[in-house]
Amino acid sequence: MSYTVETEVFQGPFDLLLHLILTEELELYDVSLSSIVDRYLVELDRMQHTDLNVATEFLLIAATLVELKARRLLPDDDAFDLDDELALFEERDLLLARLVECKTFKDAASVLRQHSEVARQTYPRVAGVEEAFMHAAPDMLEGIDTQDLKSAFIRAKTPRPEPVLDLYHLSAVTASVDDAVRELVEELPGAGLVRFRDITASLVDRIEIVVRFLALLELFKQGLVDVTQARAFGDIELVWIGGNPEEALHALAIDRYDG
Amino acid sequence: MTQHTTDNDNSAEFSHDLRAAVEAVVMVSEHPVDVRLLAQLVETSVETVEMVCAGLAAEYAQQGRGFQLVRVAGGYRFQSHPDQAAYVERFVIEGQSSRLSAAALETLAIVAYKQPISRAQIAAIRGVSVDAVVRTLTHRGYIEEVSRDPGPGQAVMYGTSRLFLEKMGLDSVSDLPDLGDFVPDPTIVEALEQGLRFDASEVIDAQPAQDEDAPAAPVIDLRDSANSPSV
Amino acid sequence: MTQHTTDNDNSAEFSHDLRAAVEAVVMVSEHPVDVRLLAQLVETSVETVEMVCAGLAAEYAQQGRGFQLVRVAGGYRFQSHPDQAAYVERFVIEGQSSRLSAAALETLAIVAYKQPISRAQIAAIRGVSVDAVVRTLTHRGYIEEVSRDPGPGQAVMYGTSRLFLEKMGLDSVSDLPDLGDFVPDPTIVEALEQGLRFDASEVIDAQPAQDEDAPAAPVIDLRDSANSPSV
Repeated sequence: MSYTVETEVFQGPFDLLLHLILTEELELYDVSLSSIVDRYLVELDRMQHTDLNVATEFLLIAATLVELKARRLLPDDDAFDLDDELALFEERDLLLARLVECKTFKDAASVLRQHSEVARQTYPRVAGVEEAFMHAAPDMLEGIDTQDLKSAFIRAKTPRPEPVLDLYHLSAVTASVDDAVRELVEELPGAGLVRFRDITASLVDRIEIVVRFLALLELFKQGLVDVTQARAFGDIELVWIGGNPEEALHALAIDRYDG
Repeated sequence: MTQHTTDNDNSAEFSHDLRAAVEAVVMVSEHPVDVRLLAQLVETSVETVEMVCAGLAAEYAQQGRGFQLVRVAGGYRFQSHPDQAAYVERFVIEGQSSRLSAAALETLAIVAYKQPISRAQIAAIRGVSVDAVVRTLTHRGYIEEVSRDPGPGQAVMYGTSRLFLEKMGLDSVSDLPDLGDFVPDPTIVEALEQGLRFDASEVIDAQPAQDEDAPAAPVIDLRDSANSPSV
Repeated sequence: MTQHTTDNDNSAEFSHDLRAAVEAVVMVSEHPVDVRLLAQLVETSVETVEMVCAGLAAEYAQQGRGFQLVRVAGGYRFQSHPDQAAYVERFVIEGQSSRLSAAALETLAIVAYKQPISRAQIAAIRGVSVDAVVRTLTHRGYIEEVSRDPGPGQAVMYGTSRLFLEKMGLDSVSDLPDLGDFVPDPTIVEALEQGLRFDASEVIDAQPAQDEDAPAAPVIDLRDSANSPSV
């Protein structure tokens, strides 16, 4: 139950991290990643009886933190992989961006709190129209019969399941740009001039087409395909100019992040 | 009231009549009376209604009345004066809602500023599953389903309700301060940045190298744009 | 806050405070407030309350307000001034919706089939707060307070009114169409199980369930009791 976690001190991984960085470590330049990581892990350990969803979120952040910490502890190494290094930077920046966003809404919530506290001091008048005037009121039951009542009752009693599909777990949208790039790298070399229409003909969902388009843009940006469109809304034509697909794939190093 | 007037200039008596009509209508309404409806009923312009209501509100305040005339959710309503809360509290038992938790308020803030928004999007900002909080807020009528995401999955999109405005004493969501006002100031961002820094020197050194050596970085832009906070 | 009453004996400050307290309580009350209750709430004698109310009523009249403070059925209430009746009537005719919303119809149906039933129980079935809808139905005279729950809190129990029966052309509520053959079909049962899983997390946020829901559809009642609202 995620609720139990929320009633404990922290309402999420960002909340915890914000707390550790901002409230616990007030000295700006003394902030130690090391101690933040340690304390984060302690907190994580403390919340052992939480549901998997929540724990996963916390773990994801913990993993990133540990990686950052490990990187700091390791001596400078000539053999380090630049791509990994950059990926780590990205993770960190993303984490930072999300912390900033989290903080933003935390502060925005304080305004709502003020509003609601003020509003709680007042009570609206709800008495309504005096009986004397009710004769003039339109008959709201006009045209409603007992069968309508019965079906309204059944409707009210029929549970409305909330949609189970939660897009949160469906990071396929971001992840599959990667897949789409790979697919294109397999399909395009040697295929000559192809139309975008053709390489998306078999796709059902619009989102798949969008993802393919994003992948195409990516390849274009990398100089691996040449793209032309003769006129607005006309066919997009593409041709592979990237040479050896193996090398191209290697150079692409698409990132995956499912947060 | 006996005095009626046919004066068409803004004589005191003319507005006096209007005032009484506005008072009567607002008094018998269960909900805030929409200003346009109010104007229509008392046969005047929205501007005049606004003016009359502002005048009445000021009068009540000046006379130290135990009630107020306030503008909420696009309309006017009578409500008890906050100074009398202690007396009213003893009296009103039902309809008193319990305080919202911090989690609920933060979620409410996200919905208020980002509506329409899906649960998944709220969860992405909060970093935790928000199903329970969203259900509580829906249950209490603060947020409601406003649309469906046309994309795959047709996620339910939430927005704040009229009741939310009434409970917050807001006229409209746009009365909330600009979200930009809450973006943490540079010292805080710096503190956060500092907290996550893994090697200060490396940060600086690595930057230029990145451009010539590794064209890989820009690839990540795609992902960033999907995830970056649009504050 | 400078205006003082013309009452001579009581200290002006004291009665000023009382006036505002009385105004506030009467303003938010749905029904006339019994003088004894009013006296108790504002911590004074019945005589003083009567005096304060008479003073307020005179003030409103003298200021030409669109409302009055009147004594009705042993209590005080605000109501619109007769001179403004035309506007109020217009508001009743034009200012309110003339058709029952889907939410209101469902609520009415629940009251009809499950009476006597409390607001909390209706909310449990509908999954959202029903205060406003119940108020509307009460005002229209379709449902009414029929008893009080003997349990703690003494919740108001609602039932349908005589007017409702007349409008529906029924002799008694037992003439409503039978629900006996109402069995949820398999997909609903499946959805229900889903719902139960969802509800598990909500129990925390719920108040102790009232479990006297009718046994008509036992499967569904499980959900109801888990869902008890915090209105």
